Amino acid sequence: MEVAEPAGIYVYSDTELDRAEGEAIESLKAHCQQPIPDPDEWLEEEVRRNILLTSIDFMLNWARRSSLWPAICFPACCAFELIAANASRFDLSRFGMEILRASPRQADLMITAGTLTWKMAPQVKRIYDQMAEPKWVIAMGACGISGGIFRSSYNVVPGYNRIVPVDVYVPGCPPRPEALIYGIRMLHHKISKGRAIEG
Amino acid sequence: MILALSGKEVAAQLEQQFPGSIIESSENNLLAKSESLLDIAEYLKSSPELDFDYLNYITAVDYYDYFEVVYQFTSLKHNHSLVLKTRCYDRENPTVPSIVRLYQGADFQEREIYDLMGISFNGHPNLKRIFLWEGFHGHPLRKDYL
Amino acid sequence: MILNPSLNLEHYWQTLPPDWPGGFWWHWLVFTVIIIAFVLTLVMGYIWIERRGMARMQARLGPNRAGPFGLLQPVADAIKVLIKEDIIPANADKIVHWLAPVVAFVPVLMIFAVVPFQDGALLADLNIGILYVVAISSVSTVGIFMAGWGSNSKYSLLGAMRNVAAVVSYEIPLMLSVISVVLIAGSLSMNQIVMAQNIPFILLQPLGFLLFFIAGCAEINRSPFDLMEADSELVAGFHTEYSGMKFALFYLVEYAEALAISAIITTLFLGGWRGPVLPPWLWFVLKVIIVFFVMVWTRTTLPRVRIDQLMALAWKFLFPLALINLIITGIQVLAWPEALPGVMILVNIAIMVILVLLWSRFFKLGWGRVEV
Amino acid sequence: MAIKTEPFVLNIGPVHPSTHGVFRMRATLDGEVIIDMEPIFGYLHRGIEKLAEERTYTGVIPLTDRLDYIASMSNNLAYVLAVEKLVGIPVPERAEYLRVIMAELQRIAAYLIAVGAFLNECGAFFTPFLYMFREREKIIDLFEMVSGQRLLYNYMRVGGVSQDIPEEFLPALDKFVREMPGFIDEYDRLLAENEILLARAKGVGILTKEMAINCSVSGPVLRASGVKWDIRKADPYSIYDRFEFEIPTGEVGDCYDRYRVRIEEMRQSLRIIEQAMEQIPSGTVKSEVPYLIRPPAGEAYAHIETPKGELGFYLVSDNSIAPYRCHIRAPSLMNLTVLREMVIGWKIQDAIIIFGSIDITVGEVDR
Repeated sequence: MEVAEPAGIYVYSDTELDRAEGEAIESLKAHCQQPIPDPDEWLEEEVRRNILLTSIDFMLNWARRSSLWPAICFPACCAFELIAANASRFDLSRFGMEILRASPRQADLMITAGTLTWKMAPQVKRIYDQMAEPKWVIAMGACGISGGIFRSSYNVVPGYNRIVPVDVYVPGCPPRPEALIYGIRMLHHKISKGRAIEG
Repeated sequence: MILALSGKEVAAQLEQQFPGSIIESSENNLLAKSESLLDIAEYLKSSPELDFDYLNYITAVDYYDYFEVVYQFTSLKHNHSLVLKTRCYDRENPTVPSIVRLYQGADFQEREIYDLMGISFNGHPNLKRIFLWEGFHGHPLRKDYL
Repeated sequence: MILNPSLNLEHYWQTLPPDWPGGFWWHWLVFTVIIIAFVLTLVMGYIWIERRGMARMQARLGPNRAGPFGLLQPVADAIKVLIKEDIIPANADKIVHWLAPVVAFVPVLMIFAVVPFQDGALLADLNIGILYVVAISSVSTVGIFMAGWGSNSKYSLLGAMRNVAAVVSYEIPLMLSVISVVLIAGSLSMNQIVMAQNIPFILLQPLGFLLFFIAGCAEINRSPFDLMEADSELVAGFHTEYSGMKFALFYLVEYAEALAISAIITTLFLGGWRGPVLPPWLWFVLKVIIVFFVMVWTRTTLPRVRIDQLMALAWKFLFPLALINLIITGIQVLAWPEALPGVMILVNIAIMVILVLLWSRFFKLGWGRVEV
Repeated sequence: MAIKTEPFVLNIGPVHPSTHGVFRMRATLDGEVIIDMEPIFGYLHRGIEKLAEERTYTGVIPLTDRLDYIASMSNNLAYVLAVEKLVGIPVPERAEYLRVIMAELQRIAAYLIAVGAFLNECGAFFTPFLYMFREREKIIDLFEMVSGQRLLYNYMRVGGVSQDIPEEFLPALDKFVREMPGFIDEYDRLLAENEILLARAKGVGILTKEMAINCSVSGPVLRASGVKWDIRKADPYSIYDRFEFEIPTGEVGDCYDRYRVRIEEMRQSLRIIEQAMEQIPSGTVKSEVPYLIRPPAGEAYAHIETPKGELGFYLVSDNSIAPYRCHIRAPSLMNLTVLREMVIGWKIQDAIIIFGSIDITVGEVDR
């Protein structure tokens, strides 16, 4: 049997872009060996606020927590529990979360559903950097918290908190949608304690 | 049921066609010289009574002394299969001829073996890392990978 | 005028045409406020209807935590988006990037200047009302293209390109089907068109309504023609790089355009504010909401067409049908100016059915690779 | 004046709404038309093959769950079949039936996602997807009954399954099997004859028979190209030779055929489940297997038909408690070989739905 040799089939693009990507990964890997501390200072803070500021804060926080739009960052298995949470039975849209913004610039919340590899890490960091303030991160699943079952692998980042600061950890492999919703409720509590105006 | 062809029978055929190309053969598989791999694959694919048109998988195993590259072919028409193996003893720069020109399905698998096992495939049009990035040190599936 | 405080406003009021009620400035002020309030309120209502309606159609509940029945959900969204960080990409063309949402938003708001909320209740009863609408509504495309170009992102640029292509093609069937309405009404003024609708024009112009609805949906990029922000392909289309308040403006534009198109459809085809029992403005709002609901319905049901099929639809289906519709309407208006409406309705509906069936038999959208 | 144009490179992914995870296509575009495309993956390369080498034979089963995470029952099955082939462990009759039921349920669940995602990528704004997810939840409930997990079941064991089904499982399954054909018809009606869907999917991304075979494509993609090749029939593993079912094939090999084949295979899977439910015997579900399996030195390859195609495990044993080498023949990876040739010359929108119709899971591509 003669193998037809289609023209142009085996022409691939140059490796320059790949090399640049590799360098980015290596430099990120060198910089992100320690976990980033969780942004939890608000827990200790007790501040005196007057009534006006409190009610403004209340309104802003209410708005923020009522319309958390998740960014799309679903590397692996947990994504399907996240989609299940979004689907009819668990229905995240009750909390106004059904708008999955594909563009990170319009999203508020990154739900990191799945294992993070070093090759993926620069992109996740980039998504996080592209999101507009205020922004939050939920680390979903064992892989997102610590690398989980794949922690000992050569290409797996042991937890998203090496790359981005994480607000809420939802354990499980994968967490059930109920667990995810509980995590989101916890994030709501956290948001409602935030202060928009220093005082 | 897919009939697993006896390596010995096929080896006899191949020995006629390409003398000295088969190192050893058993009931399950046959071991070919890596230099004559391309010829054998071409014969397996074009011979009407064998007609191996479907490549199941390619994989490589690290046995410390040598690398073994394993091919399994199936004939969708005759419903039989064959396991073909070849070895390369060079640990520094192991090379095996590429069969991409015959079986395009080998494209990503050969790249995968190149990436994870460090065996380069002669004649592959686009042999570069597939899963790991350019500049990754070492080949993880080798047994001596740290 | 404003700069000169000593100017005698009374003098101006007297020189105004007599059909401006209550004097020029008061009229201007009141209706500007009304229009802005109307657009903002109804856009929020639209967002709520779309999210709740879509959720119901997809066997979900939809937002129900913010306020009763989730009614405050759009308010929460609005507040949140407005106080979010506003990012301008480093490589963006800053001025164009900054100006784009404004250029896109203002024309949409300006459309409502000629939309009558009830008899005579409109900002400017232009005698070329509908022409003004068609002219001004195309301007927001410039804003969208500026957004695509200024963002310096490939997805944005592709989205903007698609939008321009769609709008340029769909203007023609849109305009042609409007002309048929104008022929019957005998006026370009929106208010006069409403006054002429003793029976809604949707019955006299069923084909015209269909063409206008499809072309209008395509023009404002509602699904199945939402190519410019196609979620599954172009991430977020032309506003991929926008965040915060500017994104809010684009979000507003999207729904305000839908509102504008449904207001125009209401005015041209559904009898505008006319209706029994209820007050006229309520009729208007009700009809607008019904039209929008149909748009939500199509969005949840239909897949998206491809860009060349979008063009094919405009030039192979809508354009010839609109021409034929125009000719038939012209003949009808000329030959039987006093014809019984009942007969006209039946004849026109029959013509529509025959034409649509014939055309869908002659032309397919095209399977496989179709180049236009 | 001639307008000067030049092609430009567009990165689709790795994070993109319709790349089924983290997959990247580096496309060179001429306007909207793709003139060159290079698939780039590895963004989810977790080194499962390496991790398997440091675990016991039973310990690898949870890893296989996470390969094709929307069809983990099938992955489990392929792996345990490979180990059983290596060691020569018999499987009790009841366990065989349970395995078949689970695998076929899993096939339906995975096809629901595949078809739903495909329609979603055509632009049908989540509606078919959410309806199909509704039915998938019912299957997941059944799985939860037997394994206690919703996604990664870890249910199959070497020499059987981990536990017997609870009492309420068979009535629930019976109810599901009776209801499901109606739902499949409903989904089919939802969009099957829709003019826009036909225009988008018919004749788009044609994969010829020769090309499909040469590129080692398997599963629904291969069958949609007109090759009647299903490992359940061609090389019956487990007890598939006892059931009657058809192999649906397509004619042209376009996206629409792949969609039809998947819908049709869901019906066939229901038929298999019905037959298995009638025939299932009572008895034990796990044969006596030592905790630490120590197979004789040798090698084995077992392959099954998963929703994605031919999933095979090539195991090499050196008579220790851990596999010496565990190679996974991932159907998603093989099916991607054809992607490049299929999308060149098409528009971006087509590329997205061609990609969607191949239906990959990145966890399996990258492993």
